[in-house]
Order: sequence, then C-alpha cells, then structure tokens
Amino acid sequence: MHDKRTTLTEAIAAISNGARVALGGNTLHRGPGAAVHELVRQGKRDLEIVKTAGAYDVDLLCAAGCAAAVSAGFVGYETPFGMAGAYRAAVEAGRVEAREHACATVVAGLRAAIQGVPFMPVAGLQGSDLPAARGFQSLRDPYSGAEVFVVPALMPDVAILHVQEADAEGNGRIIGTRFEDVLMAQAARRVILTAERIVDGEAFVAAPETVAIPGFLVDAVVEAPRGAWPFSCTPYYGFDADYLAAWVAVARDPEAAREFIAERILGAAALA
Amino acid sequence: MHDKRTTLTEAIAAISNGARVALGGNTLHRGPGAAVHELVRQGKRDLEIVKTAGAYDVDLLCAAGCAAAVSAGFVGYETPFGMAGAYRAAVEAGRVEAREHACATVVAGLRAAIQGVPFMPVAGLQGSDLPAARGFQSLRDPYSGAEVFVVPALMPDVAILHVQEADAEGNGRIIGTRFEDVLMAQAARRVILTAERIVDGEAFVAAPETVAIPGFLVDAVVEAPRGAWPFSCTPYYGFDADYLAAWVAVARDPEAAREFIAERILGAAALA
Amino acid sequence: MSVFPAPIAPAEIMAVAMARLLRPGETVFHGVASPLPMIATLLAKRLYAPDLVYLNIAGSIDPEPERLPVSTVDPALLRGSRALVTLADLFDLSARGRLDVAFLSGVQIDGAGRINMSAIGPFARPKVRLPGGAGSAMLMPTAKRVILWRTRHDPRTFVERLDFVTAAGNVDRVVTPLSILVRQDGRLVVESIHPGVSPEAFREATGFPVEVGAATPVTPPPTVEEMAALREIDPEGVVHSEFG
Amino acid sequence: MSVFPAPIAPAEIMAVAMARLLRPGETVFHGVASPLPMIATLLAKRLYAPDLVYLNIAGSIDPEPERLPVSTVDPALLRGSRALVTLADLFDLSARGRLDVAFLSGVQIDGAGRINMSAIGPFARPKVRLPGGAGSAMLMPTAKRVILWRTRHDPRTFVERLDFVTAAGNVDRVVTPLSILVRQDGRLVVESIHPGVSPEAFREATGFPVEVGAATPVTPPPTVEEMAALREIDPEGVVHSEFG
Repeated sequence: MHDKRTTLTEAIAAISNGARVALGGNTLHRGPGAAVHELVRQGKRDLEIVKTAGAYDVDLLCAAGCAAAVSAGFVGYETPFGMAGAYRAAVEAGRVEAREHACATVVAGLRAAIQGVPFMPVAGLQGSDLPAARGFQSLRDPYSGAEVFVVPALMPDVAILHVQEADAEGNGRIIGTRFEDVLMAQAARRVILTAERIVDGEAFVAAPETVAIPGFLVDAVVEAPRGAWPFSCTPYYGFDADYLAAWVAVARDPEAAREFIAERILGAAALA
Repeated sequence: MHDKRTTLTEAIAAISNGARVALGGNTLHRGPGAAVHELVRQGKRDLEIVKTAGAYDVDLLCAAGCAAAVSAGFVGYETPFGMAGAYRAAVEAGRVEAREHACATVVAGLRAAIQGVPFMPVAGLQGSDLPAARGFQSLRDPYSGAEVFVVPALMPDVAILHVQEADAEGNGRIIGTRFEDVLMAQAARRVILTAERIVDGEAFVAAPETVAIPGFLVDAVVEAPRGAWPFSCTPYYGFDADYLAAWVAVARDPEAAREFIAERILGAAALA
Repeated sequence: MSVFPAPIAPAEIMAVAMARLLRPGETVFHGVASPLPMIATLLAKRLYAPDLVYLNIAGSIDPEPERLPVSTVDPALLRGSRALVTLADLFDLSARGRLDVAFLSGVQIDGAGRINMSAIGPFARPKVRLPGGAGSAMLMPTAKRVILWRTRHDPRTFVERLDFVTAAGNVDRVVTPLSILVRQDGRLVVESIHPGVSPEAFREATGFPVEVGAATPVTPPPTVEEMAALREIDPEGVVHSEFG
Repeated sequence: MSVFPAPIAPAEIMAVAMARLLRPGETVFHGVASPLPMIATLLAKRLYAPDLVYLNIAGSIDPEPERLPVSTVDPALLRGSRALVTLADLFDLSARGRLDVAFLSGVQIDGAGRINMSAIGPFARPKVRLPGGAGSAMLMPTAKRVILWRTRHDPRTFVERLDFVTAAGNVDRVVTPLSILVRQDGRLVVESIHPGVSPEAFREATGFPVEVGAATPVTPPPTVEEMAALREIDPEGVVHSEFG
C-alpha cells in the first residue's frame, strides 16, 4: 500500500461544503479536535455532522457556521459543563437542523451503510415520538408478522477519527475504548485519520488484533500530536477543563462565541 | 463475577438434544475439537449445527448421528482432503437436512439475533436459487423502494468456541483471526468456552483490547489443552493432517465411519 | 445496621436509594452524564451484589476506578476492566433482552414514566433545544428494568404532559431528591418520600397528581455502613457533581 | 520478456493467467479452498500491482507468508499482516461496492457464468450433496468483478443447465486448464485457449456452445519472469495441490 501521510490542511481541504462528516470519539473523549479546528479555519459550510454523543465538536461547528445539520443522539458536555450552548442557540434560531437520533439509530444507520443495505431494523423506539419526527418507518417481519422499526442507511462522506498510533498506510491503533470509530471507518466513503504519532507499521505485525482501523479503509493520515485537544486522549492527556469552561461560558452567545473563535482558534490567521 | 470453570463433561451435558449449536473456528482451524468429540461421546441427537464453513466438526457430527440439520455456507475439508464424506452421505440419505446458507446469510442471521431484531437485510443473493430453496423473503425498502433480501434471525441455543486463553470468569483471548466466534458468542443463548489454558484474568487488564469474548457473555469455561485438535490452534499447533486423512478415508462409508468413531473417539468408554 | 447521623446530602440519599434497587446477578448499564448511576452501581457491587455485571458507555466491564471521573465516558472508568465493549454491543445486549437494568434520566418526566430529552416547545423549532435522549428511545422499551433518576424534583420536571416523548418503556423506579416513585399499572406512584420531606412539599413539587399523605412510607435513611462505603468509593465527592 | 520453456503445468499457466487479470490498486479477495487465487494474487502483487490490496478468509491484509499453506484459511496466511479482518468485514466490503475482485469457483458453471456449488440432483434430496457456495451467492452480485477458476474443464463442469443456481452475478473471466473465458453481454465466450489446446478438444470439453476455431487467440504462455516469480513465491509447489 502507499504512503497516505499528508498535512491536516490538505486532508481537510478535500472535504466539500455540504459533506456528511462523521466525527470519532464520544462526548469529551478522543474527538478529532485538531481536525475540527481545521474545518473551522477553512470555513466549511453546510456540513451534516454525524456522531452518537457529541460535545465541543458539534457545539463549535454550530457556532462557526460550519454545520447545517446534526445527526446525533446526544449533544452536551456531560455533568462538568452542562448543555451545548452554541448548538442550542443555532437550533433554536433555525440555523441548524437537529436530526435527533437515538444513539442506537446512529449505530443502525451506520451498520446499514457498512452492510450495503438501504435500511437496518432496530429494536426499541416503541412509544417514542422520534420515529414520527424523523420519518423512521416500520416494516412487518415476513417471518413472524411482528412490526419493527427500520432506519435508513447513514453513509458519511468522510469520517474523521483521532487515534493514538497510525502507520503511514493508515493502519490505526486505538488505546482504550473504540466508541463508534470502527463503524464510522467502515461506513464512510473516505476516512481521515489523525494520530498522536506515526509509527513504523512493522510494530503492528506482532499484534494485529490491537489495530482497530485497517489501513485499506483509510485515505489520509495526519500526524497530530495532541490532536484530540481539547478532548481527552488516553493515556496521554485528559480533556482540557479550563479551556472547555472558557468556551462554554461564551458558547450560548453568538457574538461572544465568534470572538472566542477568532481569538483562540483562527488566531494569527484571522488577524492577517 | 463468579468462577465459571467446569469440566468438559459437565459443560456439554448441559446441551439438550435438538439444540441449535454454533461451532467456532473455520474449516480446519480453531474449531472446538474436544467439545465436538464430547458431543459424540454423550450421544447427542437432533442437533442443528451452525457454522459458516465447517469441516471435520460437521462431518463427524453427521457420521455419529448427532446432527439432524446443518446451517452452513460450506462444508468441506478444503484442498488437502476434499469433500465432507459423512455429511454428503447423511444428506444424500435424508438423515441430515442441508440448510444451505451463503456464509454471509449465516452472518446476517447471527447479526439479527445479536441485535434483537427478527430479520436482517443482506446485499446480494440476486439470481441465486438459495432464497427460494431456503424460504428467504425480500422486503421493499420504505425509503427508496428497492427490494432487498432479509434473512431470519439465527439464534444458537449454545455457542462452543475454542480460544487460546481464558480466565475463570470467561474472558477469552483469541490469537489471530476471530472468524465468526465473536458473533456467535453474542448471538447465542449460552456460551461454552474451551481454552488452551486458563490464565489469571489480571493479565487481561493491561490489554483488554485483545480480549475477544467478554466474560459476561460466557456460561462455562473449560481448560482444554490441545482442545482444538484435530483442528489447528495458532500459534501452538497446526491441523492434524494424518488424523484427518484417516478420517476422510472412511467418512463416506457409514459403517467404516462408525468403527472409526468407536475406536478412535469413544475409545475405552465404548469397550466398557 | 445503624442510621448515619445527619446531615446527609440529597445526592447521597439518592445514590444509596439507587444502589439498593440493584439485585445480585443483574447486568447494569449507564451512559453519558451519569455520575449518580456510576456511584450507585459501584456501591451496590460493594455492598449488595458483588456479582452484578457493571457495564458503561466508557466501554468497561466491572471496572475498579482509582478515582471517580465527573465525565462518565472518561477512560478513568476503564481501569481494571478485562475486556471492552462498545456502545453498539451494549445496545445489542439490551435489544436481545439481556440487559437487566438501564439507568436513564429525563429533563421532563410524565406520570407514565415517559421522558423528554429532546425539546421544550415544537420539536422542529424548539424554544429550548435539549441534549437529546442518547440511547433512551432504544433502551427504555428493551431493557428489563429502567431506573430513572433526576436531581431536580419540581413541577417543570415532573409534568402532566411532555412537550415531546423522547422515550417510553420499562420504567420501574424514579429516584429524585424528594422521593422514590415506582411504576404500577403504567402510572408512577409514590413508594417512599425521603426523610424530612413533607407530603405537601412533595405534592407541590410534582406536576402530575400523586397520592401522598401521612401513611406514605419514608425512605429508610442511609446506614453507617452505606455511607462509609459511599465515601470510600467516592472520597472526592463526585456524587454531588450533578447538583453543581 | 522471454517465454518460459516447456513443460509448464496446467496449474502454472492458470496461476499466471489469473495473476494477469488483476490490476493496480484493486482490492482482491479469496475464500476457502483457494490455492490458485492465493498464488495468483501474491504473484500479481509481486509483478504487476504492488499496491493491490490482498484480503482473504484467513483474515489478513497484504500478508507476506513464509510458506504457502494448502488450506487458504490457514494462520500461515496471517504473517506480516498489520491488521485483521473477519469474514463479515469482507462481505460488508463487497456489499457496499468496495471489493474489486472476488475469486470464486463452481462445481458446475453454465454459459452465463452462473455456478452450482450446492447439489447434483434435487436440492432437497440430492444425488450428490456438494460443499455449498460459501460466500458466492452474496459476493457474485456485489463484487465489481468475479473471476471464476476451475481446475477441471469437462462437459460435466461446463454445462448447458445447472442443477441448482447457487450464485449468479458479475462474472468477468473464467480461467480453466484449457482456456480463459470472458463474459460479454451475459454469455461466456472464449478469450483465448491455452497453448497446445486444439479448438476441437476445447469444444468437446465444454458442455455449452462456444465459438472457437483457428482464429481463436492463444493465451500468451508464462514468461521467464513470471515463472521465476511463481517458483520463488511457491517453492513447494502448492500451486499444483488443486490438481491432486
């Protein structure tokens, strides 16, 4: 296989406005922080963000005007920081569509995409207003006659995942929980991997069981030390509570959020 | 969790006649050989065997009169030994029903069982006589209108899997390819693990990513050194070509196969 | 068992009440933003149900965390786990009827034990967009028992009518700072009110009709043993974080 | 490129012919009982398509086996692989249109390139129960190109009418000891016959009508380079095992 290493700038430049973008990690943990900041820097527009449980990533992309829709089961910062203010503001103002899922229906939609089928049956959902609100249909099981909800395939145009180690060919090793990263890598048309460090892939030969993402699914690999920041990346660093607190304090107010983004994310580039 | 270690005799004794039994491994590799022999020794009857690609396991259970049906995509010894003679003879004589699957429909049926849904859509099968022969239905996708085949859930009563290492609580580590073992462990009502060796589970804490079967899915753990024999168990031993050749030479002839079983499998017990 | 001397914080009485609801041998799950379920499960495992199987969205099985995280997806919850599970595995487990208990919460909860985690006002253009129900729409109908907890007990939380039904299903108990509710014949009724809560205060705090009075049982306060175990598990007081 | 001097075994001409069908950048899969596809893929990767992605039922990706196994599920095929895939992953890959080439075989093959791996005689009570089609019913319609190979070329194999259609789909080429067939407009036609095979012998060996004559191209024989690479990859002659 060939060398897929590139820069974050180039990897993200290949994403079109309007793309459906799946983001790895979960809430405050192992999200692709550096790549999300690059999406903001490049001023992407009209993205549909796919995630089971998002936090700063979804919130920031809403504040920066990058996201037009969010397909997720949960968007919030968990107990330490509460609600996702920018996401709330954007949805309430009608700037972003909340395509609410049960987290399990995100999984089901990704599975349908992975398995090359147009829909995936999913247990549960009975009594919920979600199927009606989201247009999820049900089908009659031809074997038992039982009704079961089916979720349409959810194929991301691109999945952006942050892993602890990758080789130049895109084999990616995840330390700790894999969350929905493997599903996203399989479901997406393209996969961008950011990695704490690029290692010699020969190191994976001794324990291929530990390689979560096979390189042949991956299109671009970017070395990005601290590339999950401000998310956690076990065992190297936890989430940045001070930074997140500063963001959450301004996120609810579009003007303050824009200033924060200009200062702390666009930085020098914005001033130029 | 509690200590789930038991003897092979007791673990297999808990399987009822008529059970749907999924067997781990694939063709000549990492099948639960010792457990299959114990099924024969205990004279189980009317089993439905579930496997993607079976070989000696399916063949022997047909010869010994344990199997009434085989739900598999392929039954054969691969190039070295050719066709599964006992399976052939039993199906041709009407003693065993060949519930032929595409291997992918075994996977789909297991996935439906795992996901608690009555059916699983599956790509392909167009132009094949299998759906008609097996009664696989199709459904119209409510989103696109496309027709897609759906396979009914295939929930094993028990999965019998041979792994390289397990702890007393049933956490199982598989070295090398996992085949359909993980799917079977998730889909089955009960799981029996045989292991080359029982290890202290504390050893798994450092690398839980390498533990394929979580203990909470497992009901019984049996220490069975060389427990895959005559299948291979990497990296410890290859398949036993001499033994398999001897079996294949008699498998096609029911009488000769019975003698082989009496001598080489029932052994002293049969003589008593 | 002797009663622990006051003061006992609302979070502590909730954690102990939630722990007492778990039974030996049960398989128990909690998701994101769930410090109280995390602590309750660890407490139950310590005191009442050592063989309980503790699963969580962080992906661990029966972890032995060195320190308790405030984020319940935190890798700190992986410590001691011998295998890992993904969220998909956990949903599947519930879907096939093998999950005994799921801890869930709701911003609004109605008298049938249904929850709203989606929106205040119209779903498509809400007055308040809420975080979303996470796994609840799938877990509530499939888990054998759902235990709801909510750190706020007021008429805006316990409502006659939800703005949106995010999830409905097998709710067994609801634990709040004021009470334990139990679902009987599809309706939430009072099982007990916590020590010091008057029937009047409880009734005023609850937006749907509930029968409560002098005969209503009082939640047995935490024992010395329970409080000792709780503080040993949670020396830094993460139990209080949901009341921040 | 100079032509390798005779004798060249049928297995060798087949392996080389199959290797030549693979193109740079393709993702290629074979399943159980597939020594020729294994060797052909390794050969193509060595000579024509170093960036080809080689996947197999043993679960490896671009392995560098130290010795070639006769069983193509053998863990010997894992050596050098940096990650593992399961059979389910491979089916999914094909299902979503990302598998370029699947090598498959059939005990019977008809003029449309459909295969029977299930039964001779009635399916429910067969005269000969065959091994089963493994993944073919799912792979043949979903892989972009299917290359069939069969080490026997006789009228019992290449038949007018299958006893049972195990699988049908995107068959591109069929490689046999006598020829390479290509599917055009849904029918198998002769692309070339191997050196030394007469049109008459070919016609007699084929149970469905095929046009073949003096103008039929002859398969270019293996070159010195191809045979050297083949024997380096397969010093023990596993390539011949299907002719055992």
